[in-house]
Amino acid sequence: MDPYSALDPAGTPAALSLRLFYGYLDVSAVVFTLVIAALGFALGRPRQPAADYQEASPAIERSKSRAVVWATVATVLTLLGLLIASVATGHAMALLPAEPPVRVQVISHKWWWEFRYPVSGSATQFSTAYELHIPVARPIQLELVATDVIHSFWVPSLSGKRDAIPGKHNVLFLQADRPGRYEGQCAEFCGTQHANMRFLVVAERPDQFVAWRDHQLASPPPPSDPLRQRGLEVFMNSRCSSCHAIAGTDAFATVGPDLTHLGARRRLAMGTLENDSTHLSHWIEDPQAAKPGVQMPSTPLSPEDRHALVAYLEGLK
Amino acid sequence: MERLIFALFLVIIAAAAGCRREQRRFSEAPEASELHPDPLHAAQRDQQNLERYAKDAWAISEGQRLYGQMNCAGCHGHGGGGGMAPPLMDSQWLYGSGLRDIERTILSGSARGMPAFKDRLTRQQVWQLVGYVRSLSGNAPSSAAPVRDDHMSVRPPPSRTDPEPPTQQVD
Amino acid sequence: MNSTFEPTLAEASPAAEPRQRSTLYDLLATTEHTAIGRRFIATALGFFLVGGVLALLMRLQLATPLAHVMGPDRYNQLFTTHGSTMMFLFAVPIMQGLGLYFVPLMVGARNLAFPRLANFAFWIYLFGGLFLYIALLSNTGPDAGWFSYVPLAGPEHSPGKRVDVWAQLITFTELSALSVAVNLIVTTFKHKAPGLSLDRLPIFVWASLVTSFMVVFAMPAVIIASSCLALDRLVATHFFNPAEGGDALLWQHMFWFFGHPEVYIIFLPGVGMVSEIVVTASKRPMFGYVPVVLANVATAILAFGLWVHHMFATGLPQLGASFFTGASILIAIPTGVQFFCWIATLWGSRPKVDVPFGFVLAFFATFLIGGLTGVMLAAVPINLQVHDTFFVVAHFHYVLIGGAVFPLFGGLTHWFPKLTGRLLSERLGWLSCGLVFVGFNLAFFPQHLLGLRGMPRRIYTYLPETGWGFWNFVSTIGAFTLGLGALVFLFNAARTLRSGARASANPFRAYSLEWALSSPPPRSADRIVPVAASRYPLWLGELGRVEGLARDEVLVTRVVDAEPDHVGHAPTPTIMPPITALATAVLIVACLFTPWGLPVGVVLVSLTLFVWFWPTDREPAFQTRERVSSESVGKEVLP
Amino acid sequence: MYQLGNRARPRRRSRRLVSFPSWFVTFAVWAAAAGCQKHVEVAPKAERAIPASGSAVSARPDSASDDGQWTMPAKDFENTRFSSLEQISTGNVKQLRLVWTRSTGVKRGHEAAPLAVGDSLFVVTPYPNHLLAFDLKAPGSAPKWEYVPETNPAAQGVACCDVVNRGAAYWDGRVYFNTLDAQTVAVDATSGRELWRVKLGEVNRGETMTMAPLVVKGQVLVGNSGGEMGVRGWLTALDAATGKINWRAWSTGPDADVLIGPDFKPFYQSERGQDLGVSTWPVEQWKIGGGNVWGFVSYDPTLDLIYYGTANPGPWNPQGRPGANKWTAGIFARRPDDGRAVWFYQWNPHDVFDHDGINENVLFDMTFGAQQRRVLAHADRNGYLYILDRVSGEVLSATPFGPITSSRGVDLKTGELQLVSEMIPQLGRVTRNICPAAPGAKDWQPMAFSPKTGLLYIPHQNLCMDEEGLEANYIAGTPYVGAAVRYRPGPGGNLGVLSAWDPARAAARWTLKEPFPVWSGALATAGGLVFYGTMDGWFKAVDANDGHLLWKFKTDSGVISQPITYRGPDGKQYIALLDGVGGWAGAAVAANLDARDQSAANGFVYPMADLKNATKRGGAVYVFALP
Repeated sequence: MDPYSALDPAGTPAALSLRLFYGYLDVSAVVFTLVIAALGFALGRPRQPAADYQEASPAIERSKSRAVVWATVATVLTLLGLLIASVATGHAMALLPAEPPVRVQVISHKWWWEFRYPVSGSATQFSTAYELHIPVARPIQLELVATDVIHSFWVPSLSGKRDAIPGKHNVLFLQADRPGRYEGQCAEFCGTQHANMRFLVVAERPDQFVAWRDHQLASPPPPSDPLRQRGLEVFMNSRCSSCHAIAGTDAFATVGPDLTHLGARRRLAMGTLENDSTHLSHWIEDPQAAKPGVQMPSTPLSPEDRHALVAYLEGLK
Repeated sequence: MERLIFALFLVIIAAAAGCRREQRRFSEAPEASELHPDPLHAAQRDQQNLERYAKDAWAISEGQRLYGQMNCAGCHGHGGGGGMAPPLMDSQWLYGSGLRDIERTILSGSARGMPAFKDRLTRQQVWQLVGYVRSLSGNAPSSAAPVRDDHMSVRPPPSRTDPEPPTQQVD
Repeated sequence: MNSTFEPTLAEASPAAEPRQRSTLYDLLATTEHTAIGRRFIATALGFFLVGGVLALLMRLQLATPLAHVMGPDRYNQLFTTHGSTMMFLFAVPIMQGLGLYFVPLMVGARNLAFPRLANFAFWIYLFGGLFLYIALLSNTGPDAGWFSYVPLAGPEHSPGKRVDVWAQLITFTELSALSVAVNLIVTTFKHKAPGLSLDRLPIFVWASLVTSFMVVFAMPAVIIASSCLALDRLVATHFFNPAEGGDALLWQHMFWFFGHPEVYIIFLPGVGMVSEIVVTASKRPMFGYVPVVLANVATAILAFGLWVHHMFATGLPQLGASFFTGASILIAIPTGVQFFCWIATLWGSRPKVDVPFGFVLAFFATFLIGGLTGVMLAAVPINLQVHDTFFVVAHFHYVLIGGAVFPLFGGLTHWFPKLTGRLLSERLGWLSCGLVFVGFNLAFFPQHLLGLRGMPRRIYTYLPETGWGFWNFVSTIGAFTLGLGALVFLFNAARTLRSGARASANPFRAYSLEWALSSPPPRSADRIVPVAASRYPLWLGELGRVEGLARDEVLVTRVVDAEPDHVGHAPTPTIMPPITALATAVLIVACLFTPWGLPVGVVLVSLTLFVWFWPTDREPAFQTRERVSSESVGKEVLP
Repeated sequence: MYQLGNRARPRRRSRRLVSFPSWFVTFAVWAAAAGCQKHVEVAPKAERAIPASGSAVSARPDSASDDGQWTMPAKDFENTRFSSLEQISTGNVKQLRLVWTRSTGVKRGHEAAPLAVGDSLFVVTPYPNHLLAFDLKAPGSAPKWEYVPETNPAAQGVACCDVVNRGAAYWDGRVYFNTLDAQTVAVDATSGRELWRVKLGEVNRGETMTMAPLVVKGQVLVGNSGGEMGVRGWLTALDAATGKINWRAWSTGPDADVLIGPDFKPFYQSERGQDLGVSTWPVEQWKIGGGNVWGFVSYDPTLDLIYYGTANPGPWNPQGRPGANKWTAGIFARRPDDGRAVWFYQWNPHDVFDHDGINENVLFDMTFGAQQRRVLAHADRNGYLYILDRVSGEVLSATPFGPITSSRGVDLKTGELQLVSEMIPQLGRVTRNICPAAPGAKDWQPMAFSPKTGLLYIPHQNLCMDEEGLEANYIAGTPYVGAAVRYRPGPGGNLGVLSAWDPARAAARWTLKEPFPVWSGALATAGGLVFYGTMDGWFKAVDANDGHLLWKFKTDSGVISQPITYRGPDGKQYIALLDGVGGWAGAAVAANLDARDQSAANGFVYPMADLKNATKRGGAVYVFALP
């Protein structure tokens, strides 16, 4: 299974698109063969070499015209068929969803993805980054918000892309038919780090999803061991806390991703790095090395402090 | 003859390669020197960088971003007109108008309640902010000063603001 | 029979005197369309080379995952400059350059309608190109993509002058393109040789005529758009600021209203050349001349009705999207018709398979693929998946290189004798043709797959896990092969210029009027204006000639039937066009740095224009002279 | 299109009220019979225009029995700011002249009310919050003593709206007031000696105190400010003698913190439920949710309930905090003894315009519909004048007293404010012409209520705004607003209004337009006069019945303070007032801000650009009397 590919659909819209694509591909293959064959045939006809200009005989001309007219008619019909297929597929995709969808707000920043559950209502809301968890076989309604420039939300295995445009309210429906992890990324050029603006869609069984959500709502327990306590201090007293939030602490900043459950995420820096203490440590020390131009500044810390900080962050499961 | 002219143009272009206008420095080399600063070297570095950043369009725009993200705008106004804190777009500077003065104020705050950003920003970010703050009062080259952001327009563009001759305000 | 191939004007008019030392003044002031056209072509090829180098650098960076050839900032400047170069500094200018050179020859005109304007166009174009590359080398290259989407390209997210450079590059090149377009239109309409009525124009002339009209309609849109962008960036207007009532999508509409026709502006002259080469090679009249011409016109009209298929992902209403799907699919029909007519033309002939024809064959295979993927892109559901991925990159390279660059190489080979008076080496020609064809497919076919496997455009790096490494590596190899092929082609040209075999007037026994003149053609003043008796003047009927035109006179004919209308004075050389171009460049560039640039620049430009247009008694207004009348010409035409 | 007319339902009620004068009579008889000394019906005087006006108030003893002092900023627990001294009257006010004046030594916004106790006049200045005691027996002489508290200058940098103080309170020989750096101080009234000083908040987290304390049953009630800095609001009761904290009631968070217990009986369904102070916020946001208590506190001795408003939720940009955001922008009724909440009503659920609910609540009784009710009147920032049943918290009427585009009215069944959805600020888009603006149709500046005319005298402003929501980032000790705003004058072009409001008919009797917001409190006297000051430096006396200007005096600097009146040691009636322009509205001058930035001082500098020409910074006491 290829988590990046549109050729390996795991969701209804993607599957429909792919089916249509293969349809077009077959037609194209036939057309290509026919045209090239005709061309080859035309060239291959052994007649006297065309040294000089010659009038073709009216009869041949007439037959040629007939051929061209028919070919054109055939083209028109084929294209008509393709058009109908396309529009039909488009409608089939638009029909989703039948049941009330799970609504998630997707907020695109330079250069990271924020996901807010649920979109609204007085129910308690939480925010996470990089990982978009969804229940399988449920339509998901994503409300795409752009905070700076145009970004485009794309999960090849699940659905076509949809732009998040400043000043415009865009909605995208998703549905994962089978559990799994699907890679997503920003598809619209959005500046220096466009390349490293990935995210991960984790489709899980409804019960797992609910469990995950409740876990997200709960603040992680305050650090018990001295090392991680030190880590928390470092976090609060260094640059970290002026951009990042961690529930249960006094860090409420919203410039960077919410780190409340950082330890539980599969990758760092929008999928650029493995999520382990070594990478995290390097990332904190010099983010510009991994993501030149990223808005996160480097945070020089004494080795002990960085060790403590990393221990604390990695512990935020 | 034609060839000659084209050759000439090639030379012109090649000459341009020399100048490094608008090169973007994503991180300044010796960040670590903040831990064990060699004061002399640091001072020189700061002065040079301050001057460079104060005329660098990209650095200034990064400063503009930080001005919003670090809540400078909350006190000093989105356009630098002031609020809880003094204006930054006028000619009066309570704590000095020099690049180093502004840098110092941002780093260590003020007695009147401006928080110190020493621990919240890298030196580079502070330099970027200094550049932006200077641009608010028209004291940045108009080719580098910000024009407008994609938000509510609350003031004439800094790039079109006439420089305010700085004066020390006695308050 | 052979007689029909004897160039009937060549020996009558003195062959082009060997390059005599021309002073700098002659050089700048020239009104020879051949000189101007040659400069356009040479400059465009130069930019093609540079743009190609940029592409190779990018391919190096993408050859392997997490490569460190360059950083994102540099990469973004590179692909933006690459795109802008190929679109604005190569494709359009070279097609127009060929037009400037060949349209007058093919319609039997002595010169362009407005040779001075053409001269102006060249210098504006050159200055624009220089401007862009000076910027790139000084690290101020535009970095927001060749379609500079706002708000990324707006004042907040693109600080500094980088995007301003792009916006002004547009102004430069579009100014040039428009000047050439009106030139070609009027030349085609009013300076045709008597007898060469509209229905006798060579297909290439038709193509360049249609293209010129597209330029006239499409370019203003992008000039307005880029001006709005410049205003937003320089004086804080809010055209594209949603917060203050502007609209970010407005930019995309304005841009693509130009951007899509742009593709056909590049591709129609290409197919025009294909027709010329096919007819020449097959020694048969173009089958379905009228349908093919109509197909060109239809393409031009439809091209303006499908820009939205670049914007499906922005979230449009279903119905609107379907409409544009329909329009986009529709445009395949005229293209199909042309394909069928070419095949029909070749059918039953045994064409001489020379290098130009080789490029045409390459065109057939590749452009067909590009067209078919184009149809896929028109379908919303597929588009939403492959939009902004390498699939699209592959698609438009197949369309533009397959549909325009291959024919262009073919055309250049075909017309090389007429351009330089020498014959290209067949061997090297075939070598380059083969390298280019193989390299091209190796470079771009895998990109279809990469796109489908989720690789977005414009990323400067990717992770090993993605599994995109292999095909990217292949693609890079292909790219270099392609580059090699292009080098061989240019080497061939350069070598031929020195030591190529001298060409006769009509080495390929082609049919159209340019072949009636010696290679290279004589200076416009020395040319004899022919009188065409058929659509294939060198093949059918006697080639008449207009008598009694003084050296400094040009014949103006009627639009449709090309009957002589009156005689005009040929514009004399003047230094003013380059000077005006310089003033205009000052205006355009200075505006970026100070608002004073506008008033000062405007004054400069108007001054130069005053001098340029100041009436002199050397040039009396057009006058009709009874000596040349339709009758007198007609006598000579009629057998 | 402004919704100036009354909402349908309230008007019907008031008509009914008017149309049954008999009810008034029965009520009067009942009130008299009741004989409870708190409810002596004040016989309608001849000048009362509409005898049917159905209000009777908790009586001041008439001028004879009025002790002639002014011991708390609002004069009385009921917050009427009415004095029954009538020596200065409509007839003779023209001769009113300045007796003495003296600078306070501070040139920032003076929002405080002086206190007149015995033969001393107490004045608390803006930061650095000096307390001056003047000897009324020696007019114009230097202060008897000046108390200078130890304060942290950093407080100036985190005070949202100039470094103001809204006054002190006198009780039992002590003067109580708050310092900007979140301390409460008790000073001996005779010696000026500091009795105790307690630090109640963290300045470097943006916490300040500006409100005037109220002393109830031996407890000093104080609250904090800092709604623009993500400070969690509270009201605290301190032991008046020792300064030790008796209880603290938070405005957000779990019921335990908010002191919500079994006997919490809000009138409306929407206020009932477990820990609404947590569940109506995104995860943990209540910890920085605002709801500060910086307005005036009222007290009803008979019901033994205190009433106070809670301020806006933070940040301004509402998109970051979906939910009703309890218990911000509403009113609490609590037991003074232990702070137990009795009822709550939210003026602005999920407030989206920085419409704090802290405006003062004036207590009086009136016949409403069929029966006579104990009500409180509250002119909210959202532009509605509310009449609430102060026993139950039911909304009896809510009538616009200024131009409103942001809402359609208040549904009296659910108590819900009906917002106009198009007017809710959006992220990254400018919403235009929101009326009233963030400072509201009326801000903190307190109104007065005259039982003689039965009218409320509301000093307020006429502002609309454009707002764009921005991403708000929380950094402790820095602003937490997330909005760009600019204000402009509402319809009519005048920024300020003084309205005489007839609660019985739920309509304005008369209104006076002022070029600048009327940012000063109002004072009503039995002499049939209403006093107020303007920001361009006019101190005015108008006829309480028809608003005719009877007398005015030009002060050095603009007036944003609360005028008072008292009977001096010599038995004469005096009027006292502080000048000194400033406050949020006057920041342009007080802090010398730059009006080229339309967002300066959260948008308030822009419409006030002319103020710099109209007045200068200053700060002085003025005392007036008849010759």
